[in-house]
Amino acid sequence: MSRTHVTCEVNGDAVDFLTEDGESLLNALRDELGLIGAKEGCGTGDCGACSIIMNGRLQCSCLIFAPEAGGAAITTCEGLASADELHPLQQCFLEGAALQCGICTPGFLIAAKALLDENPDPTETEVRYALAGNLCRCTGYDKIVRSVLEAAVQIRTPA
Amino acid sequence: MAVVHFSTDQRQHTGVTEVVIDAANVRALVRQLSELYPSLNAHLVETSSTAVAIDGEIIPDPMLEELTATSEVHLVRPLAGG
Amino acid sequence: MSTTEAPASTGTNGNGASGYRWVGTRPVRHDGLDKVAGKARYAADLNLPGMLHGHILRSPHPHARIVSIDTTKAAAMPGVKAVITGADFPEAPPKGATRNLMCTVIARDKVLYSGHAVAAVAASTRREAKAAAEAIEVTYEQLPHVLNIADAMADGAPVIHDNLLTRGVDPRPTEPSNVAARTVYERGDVEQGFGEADIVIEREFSTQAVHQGYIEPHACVVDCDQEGKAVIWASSQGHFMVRSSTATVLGWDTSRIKVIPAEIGGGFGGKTTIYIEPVAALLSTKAGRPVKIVMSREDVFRATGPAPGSIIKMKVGARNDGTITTAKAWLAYENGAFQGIAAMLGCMCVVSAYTLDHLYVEGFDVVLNRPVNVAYRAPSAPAAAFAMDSVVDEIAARLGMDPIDLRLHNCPSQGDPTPYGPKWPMIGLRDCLEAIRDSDHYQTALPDGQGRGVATGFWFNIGEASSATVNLNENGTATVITGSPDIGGSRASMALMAAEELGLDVHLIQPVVGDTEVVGFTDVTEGSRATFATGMAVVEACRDLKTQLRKRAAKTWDCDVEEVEWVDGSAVHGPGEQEPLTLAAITGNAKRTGGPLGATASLNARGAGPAFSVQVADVSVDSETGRVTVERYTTAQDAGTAIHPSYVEGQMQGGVVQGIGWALNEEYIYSDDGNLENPGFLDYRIPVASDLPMIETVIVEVPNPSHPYGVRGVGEVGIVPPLPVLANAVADATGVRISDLPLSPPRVLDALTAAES
Amino acid sequence: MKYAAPTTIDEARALLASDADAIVFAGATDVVPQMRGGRPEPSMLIDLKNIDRLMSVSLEGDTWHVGAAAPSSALTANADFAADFPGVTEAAGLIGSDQIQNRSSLGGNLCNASPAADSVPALVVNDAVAVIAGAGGERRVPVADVVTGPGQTSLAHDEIVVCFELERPAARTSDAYLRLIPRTEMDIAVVGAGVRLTLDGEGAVSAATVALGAVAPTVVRVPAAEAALVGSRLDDASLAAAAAAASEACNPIDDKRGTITYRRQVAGVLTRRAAGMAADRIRTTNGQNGAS
Repeated sequence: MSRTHVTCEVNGDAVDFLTEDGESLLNALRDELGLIGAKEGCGTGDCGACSIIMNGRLQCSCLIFAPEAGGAAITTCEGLASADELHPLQQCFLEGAALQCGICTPGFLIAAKALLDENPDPTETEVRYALAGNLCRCTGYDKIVRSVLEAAVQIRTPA
Repeated sequence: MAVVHFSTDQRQHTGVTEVVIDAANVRALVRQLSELYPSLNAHLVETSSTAVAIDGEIIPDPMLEELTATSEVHLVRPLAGG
Repeated sequence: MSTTEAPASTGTNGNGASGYRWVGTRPVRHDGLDKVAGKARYAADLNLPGMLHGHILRSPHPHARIVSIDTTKAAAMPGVKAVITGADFPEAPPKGATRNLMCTVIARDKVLYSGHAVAAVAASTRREAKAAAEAIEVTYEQLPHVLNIADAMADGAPVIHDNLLTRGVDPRPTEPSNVAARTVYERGDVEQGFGEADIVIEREFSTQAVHQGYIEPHACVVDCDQEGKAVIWASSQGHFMVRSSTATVLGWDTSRIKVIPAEIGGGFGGKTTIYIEPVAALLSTKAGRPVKIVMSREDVFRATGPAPGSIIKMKVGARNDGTITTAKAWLAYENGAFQGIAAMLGCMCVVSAYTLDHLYVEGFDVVLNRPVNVAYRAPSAPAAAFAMDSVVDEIAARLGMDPIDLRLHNCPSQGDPTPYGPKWPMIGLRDCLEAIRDSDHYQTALPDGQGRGVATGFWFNIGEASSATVNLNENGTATVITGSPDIGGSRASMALMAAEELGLDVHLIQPVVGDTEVVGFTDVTEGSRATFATGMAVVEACRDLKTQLRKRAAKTWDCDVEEVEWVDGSAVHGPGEQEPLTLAAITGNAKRTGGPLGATASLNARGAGPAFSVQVADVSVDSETGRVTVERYTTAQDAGTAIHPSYVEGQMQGGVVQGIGWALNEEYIYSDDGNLENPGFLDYRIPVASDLPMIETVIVEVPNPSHPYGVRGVGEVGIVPPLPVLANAVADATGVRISDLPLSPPRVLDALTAAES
Repeated sequence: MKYAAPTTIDEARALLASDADAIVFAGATDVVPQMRGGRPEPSMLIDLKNIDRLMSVSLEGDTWHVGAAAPSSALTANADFAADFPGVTEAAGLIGSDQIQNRSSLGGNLCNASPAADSVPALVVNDAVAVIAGAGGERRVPVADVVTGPGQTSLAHDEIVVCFELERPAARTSDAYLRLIPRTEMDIAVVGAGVRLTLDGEGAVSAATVALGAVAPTVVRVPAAEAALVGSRLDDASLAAAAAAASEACNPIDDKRGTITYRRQVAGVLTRRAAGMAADRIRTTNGQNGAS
C-alpha cells in the first residue's frame, strides 16, 4: 500500500504524519498522533464516536481517508479545553452527569460544539436532531440533551 | 432447625412439600436430606440447584451458612445478572 | 419518595434531605474530567512497544464440521508472527459451563454459529493480520442448522450437541435434543384458579433476540513474557473474571495472569464473559510480543452475546373485582449455541409482580445455531414482563379498572411468597405503583389521539464477593481502591459512601479501580451489585479505619479509646478535655502513633434487595404507516437509597431507552442460510436522540435493611417494563393489541390492517 | 491502495482510465462501509473534492448547477436553492446524520445506485439532468436514466458525474420528498416518495410528477399517479387515486427493512402526503416561488 506524508493542523498545532493511503483519519489520529479521544464504535459512520470537526464541518473521522486531511484544520475532543479551563460543554456534561461509560462522550462533545457554533440557541428538538448521529447506549440521551441546552445558555451569557 | 420447602421437581424425589430438619448449617442440612431422600442429591446436581434461599435470600455458596430454628429454606439455582 | 420503618430511612427523590451529608448529593464524578477531555484509556486506546495486531477468522456457516484448517499460506504472509487454531488450545471437557466458555472463545471440531471464531493471526499491522486471517484455508462440512425455537424444538430437528439430554424431565430422555432444560414452578391448583375466575385471557407472545449494543467493541492488549506471565489490559465488567476465565480456557494457573482494568465503554451484562483475551494471550505467547485485539462492530453483533428471543404463552384468570386468581405460563427462550438459564430466569420473573395462590410456570431452554446468550440488564425479565403485563392490561381493560389500581390490588408485599418459592423481603413495588399513579404524568389527561400504557418490572439483584482497601494519606485525604470496574459512575458512589463514613469531603477521596494484584477478589459488576456489595466493603473498611483513628486519638490524648468518638471527620474527646483532632491531624502524625492507616474489607454481600420499577408512556401511532412515536415517558424505580441521584437517574433512563429500543425496532434478523443480516448500527436500530422525549424519573426510596445505607441495585430493572408499557400504550392508542415484538412500522401496520378486515 | 486528489476533471478521468480497479469518491459514506463489508478493495481512491466544479452550487441564468461531490449540507444551507427545490433539499437533508451530510453528495448518492437513495426520486421529479464527463467530452443524461439496477449505472468506467442541472421551477410549482424510516434519523429509506406539482391560477393541478424510491430495483416514475393528480384540486378522491396508482406501480422485495405489502401500502400514503406538502408550499408562497 502506498503511503502519504500528511501535514495538517490539529487543535491549533501544526502536525505531520505518515499514513497508509487507505487508512482512516480516525486511526491516524489515534495511532500516529496519540489522540485517543475519538473512538471507533462502528467504523461505518453510524455511531458518531469518532466525530471531529474538519475545516469547520462535523464529520466522522472513520469515513475520512487519512490523506484527505492534508492541509486541513482539525478539532478533536482534546482541543476543546484551554490550559486552565474546560469548555462550557465539558463542564456542563460533568455537572449534568451526561456521561456514564464515557466512550461516546468525546463524539457528543464535538457534535454539540458543531451545533452551538452554528446555532447558539437551539431548541430541545434541534439538539436532539443535531445529535442523532451520535449513539449513546448508557444515558437514554436525557442528561446529554439537558447539558447541551445548559451549555448553550452559559455560552450565550458568560458569567 | 429449619423448614425446607421443595419445588415441584424436587417433590418427585422427596414425596413431601416440606420437611423440618434439625441442622446448624446448610452442609449438615444437605447431608440429612441426602440420607432421607437418596435420589435428591443427584437431582440437585443435575438441575444445578447448588444455591440455597434462606428466608428469601438466594445465597450462591451456602454450605457453611448458619441456620436458625425459624429458617425457611429453598434449594434453588444460582442467579446471574447483567 | 416514600420511607418505611427500615434502619436508614432516607430522604425524597435523591435530594439529600436525609440527614446524610454526602450520600444523596450530586458531586462531579472523579473520573469525569478524563472522560470529557478524551484522556480516559479504554482497552483499544493502549499501544505497547513492539505490539502486534490480532485478527480472528470467523465461520461463514451457522453449523458445520471443521474438516481441516491449513494455515501454511497465512503463516508465510508479510508481517505475520503467529497463527493459532482451536488445536492450539487445551482440549475442552465433553460438556458443561467450562466447555461452553472454551468453545465460545474458539471452535473445536464444529462451528455452531455464523461468526464463531475458528483461527487467529498476529501480525505487525491490522491490515496484515486481516489479510493473513483471510488466507487461512478452512474446509467445512456443512450441517443442517436451526435458527429459531419452533424449528429447534420440532421433531426431527437437526441436533446441535449430540450429548445434550434435557434436564428437568423425568425420566431423563435418552436421546439428545435441542431442549437443554425444563423448569417448573408450581403453587396451588391452576384449574381451581381458573374455576374461580370470571374472565380468563389466553395469549401467545414472541420477542426477538437483541444486543446489548455497548458502543465500545470488545478489546484487549495482552503481553506474555518468556517466564509465562501474562498481563492483560481488558475492557470488561470484571477483571477477576477475565483472569479466571482466561486461565480456564488456556489451562493456566491464575497466578500467571494479571489483569489491569481499562475503562469500559458500556457492558449492560454483555461484558460479563470473555471472547478474545485467551486468543490474544496465546498469540502473544507464540510471538513473544504484546498483541492487541479489537473486535469490529460486525463481529460484536455476529459473535458476542445477544439477549435471547422468546415465545411465551400466558393464560391468566381474574375475578370481576380485579383479583387475579391464577396464571399459567409456558416459556421457551433461545439459548444460543450453548445451554444457559434464560428460561429458568424467565420462569422466576414472569409473575413476580403479582400475588397468586395458584400458578403453574413451565420453561424450556433451547439451543440454536446462534451466538451464545449473555446477560443483558435483568436477563430474561423483559420478555416475561411483556407477556404477563400485556395480559394484565387486557384484564384491566376488560374489567374497566384503572391498570394501576388492578396492579395495586394484586401487589405482593413483604412476607408473601415469591413465585419461585422463598418469601419476599421488604420490597418497593407498591410504592412505585403509587409513585406513578401520583405522578404529574399519570395525573395529566392523555392528549387526543394518543395512547397510554403502564407496566411493572421486577429483578432480583444480587450480592456476591467484593473487596475494598481504603488508605488514608498523610495529608488527610483518602484513597479508596475497589475491584469493581466503573461502568456508569460507581467510583463516585464509592467515594460518597466513604465520605459519609469518614466525615471527609468527597473531593478529598480518590476512588480507584485496582488491578487483580492490588485489590482483593471482586466478582463481576453484574446484577446491579457494585454500589450495593462493593459499597458495603468500602463502608466496612471505613468503619475499621474509624476504629483505628479513634485509637490513634486515644493514644495521642493518652486516654481510653472508649472516651473517643468519631464525629464529622474528627476525633472528639467525650469528656471534652481535649480539642478535637481532625482526620488530617491524625494522619499527619501517624508515624508517631503506630504508622500509616489503612484498612481492607472483603466480603460476600448478603441481602441484595429486589428491585421493582413501574413506568408509564404516552404514544402516538401513525395509523397509515405504523410508526410509533413515544411522546412522554415516566419511570419510577425503587433505589433503596440513591447514593448519587444523578447516576441513579442515569441508570433508570438508560434502562428505559434500551427497553424502548427492544420494544420498537431492535431485533436480530437472520437470513435462511444462518447469517446475521443486520450486524451494524445502520440496520440494528438502537434509539437515537431524536426518537425520544425526556425520560422523567421518580426515585423511590424503600431502603434495603441489609445495606448500611439502604442501597438496592439500580442497574437493571429499568429495562423490564418498557416492552409491555409500549405494547399497552399502542393497544390503548389503536385498539389493537400486538403480541409480537418489535413494534416496528411494518408489524404495527400489518396488525392494524388485519384488525380492520 | 493509493490515494489521489486530482484538481481537474481531466486529471481525475485520466487516473480513472489508467486503472480498472480505481474508484472515485466524494464523501466515502458508502465506499468505506462497503470496503469493511468485504467488497474488494479498490487499487486507487480518487478523491473528487478538490475539483471546484464538482463542489460548487450555483445558479446560472435559470439553471441550478449542483456539483456532484458537494456535500448535502451545502444544499441544505443554501436558502435560495432550498426555496426553489424544497423537496430536493429535504431529501439531501435526510441522508444520514449531520456528520454524514457534511460528506455525502448527490453524485455519490446517485452512483452508489442503491434503490433506496433518497435524493434520486427528488431529482427525478424535477427532471434533473446529470452532466457526465467521459472520453468524448460531456454528455447530459436524465437522472432517471443513470441507474440501471441495484449497484449498476449506465456510466462507463472512466466516466464521472460532474454536476446536476436543475431548471428553476415554473411559477406556482413546488416539490416535496417524504420517506419512511423506523427511527427518526440514521436509517435507510423503506419507502421514499417525491412529488412535484404545478397549480394553475384556480388551484387545480396543471402538472405533476411522482417518483418512488426503495420500491423497485430503480426509482419508479408513476405516470398513473401523475395523471390522477393533473386536473384535480387535490381532493380526497384524486389523492386516493394517486396513492393507489403509486402502490400499484411498486415492484418491491421483502427484506430486512420492510415487506412487499408494507412498501406498497406506504408508497401510496407517502405519495398522497408529499403531494399535499408540495401543494401547501405553493399555496403558502402564494405563487411567488418559481422562476418567473
